[in-house]
Amino acid sequence: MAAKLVFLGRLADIAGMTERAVATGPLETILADLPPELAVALLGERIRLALNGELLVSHGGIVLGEGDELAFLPPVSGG
Amino acid sequence: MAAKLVFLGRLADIAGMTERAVATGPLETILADLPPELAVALLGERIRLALNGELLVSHGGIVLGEGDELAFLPPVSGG
Amino acid sequence: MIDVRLLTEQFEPGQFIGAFTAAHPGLGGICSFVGEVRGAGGVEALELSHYAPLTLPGMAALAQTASDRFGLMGILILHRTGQMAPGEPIVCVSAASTHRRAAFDAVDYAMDHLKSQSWFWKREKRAGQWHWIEPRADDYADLSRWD
Amino acid sequence: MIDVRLLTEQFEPGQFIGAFTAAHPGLGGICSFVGEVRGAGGVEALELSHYAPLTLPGMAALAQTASDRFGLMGILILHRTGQMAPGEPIVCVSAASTHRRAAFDAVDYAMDHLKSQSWFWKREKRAGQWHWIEPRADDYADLSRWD
Repeated sequence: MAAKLVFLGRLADIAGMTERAVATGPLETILADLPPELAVALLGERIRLALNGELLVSHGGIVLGEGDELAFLPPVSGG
Repeated sequence: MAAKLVFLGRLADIAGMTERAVATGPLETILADLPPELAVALLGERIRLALNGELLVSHGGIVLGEGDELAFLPPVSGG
Repeated sequence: MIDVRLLTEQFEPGQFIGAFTAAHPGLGGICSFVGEVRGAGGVEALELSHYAPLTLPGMAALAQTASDRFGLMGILILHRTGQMAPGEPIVCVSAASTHRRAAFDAVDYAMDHLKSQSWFWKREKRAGQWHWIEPRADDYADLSRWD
Repeated sequence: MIDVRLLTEQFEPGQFIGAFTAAHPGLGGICSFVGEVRGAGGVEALELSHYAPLTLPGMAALAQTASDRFGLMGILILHRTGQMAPGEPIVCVSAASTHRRAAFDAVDYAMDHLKSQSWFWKREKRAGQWHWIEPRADDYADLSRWD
């Protein structure tokens, strides 16, 4: 009954951690339980999402199930 | 009372040697003493000349003095 | 041969390039680029974080695309992660080809895509403080050359 | 640092590139190209002859021109002469720069000019017979890119 959020780049600074276990369920519900500053940052226009290692094209209607890993990816700064 | 001719690339094959001591004097006189096949090859349109390590812009009126080195340079095949 | 690696420790590019070269008998030429951490602007350290499920597959896909596009005999892509000091190598790309131009273009292409499209996040330490690095406009301009 | 050498014996490019890299602390990147003798077409050996009073000064002038044109920190140009077997390195060019693009362009530029304008004459041995190699039209086309 747990899923995982992963925070990359500056999002890890805002979260104060690189990943966080969360209850399963709709993403909106999960975000509502986070500190508001972090939730706002995660919903930023330039943040991309990857669910279980696959980039998401649409960010709507995401529901996390048992063992799912959702990564929040800010713009990359390159190699 | 000797100068030197240097033959590069295929000209060395035609000459049968890479360099040859010659008497000083006008180039025409020197060439006239060489085997005709070699003289013709040395006068080829695409052959450039270098006198004592300096490329010659004009091929007319060359007179070799004591210790001069005249090199015959066919088109390079590159590095 | 396609050889793509994320390295967590300092590495010697010449060792990898030497082995990569030896693995391709009959090549005409090999072009290599090595990028080092720059110390300009008072940078004391650089840290690269990545997201494992995307980063290495992304680099492997880039290597395959470059290999196909330029008809390479092989391509090597090495990238550091973690914390580095100025002067340490951070990236190494080598391409082996029967044609010089293809080797050059492949490394150029791979570097442009690594710089702008790979899943790395960089921060640098200046005066004891860490600062995240934003993408540079130049990187996008470089990338558009290949469209 | 400008380092230009004609080498009469087989060499290990990585050793020269490693020393060249170490000589330029603070570089952003280093681009290198190594060309090897190809064995395609039944080539058993390759021989490069040169004319000492022109060849090395010509390479040194090319290195200086490339260094100035692309604003390099340093450039290394190594070229073999004499007889070589397929697989042996024949040429090695490295450019060190604070900018990746400059390093790439400088090596590309130097290779194009070495291939078409340097004072080398090549012959290759096939089936026991030596054959002189004429300039390739491609080399001139490559060169015209820089005009």
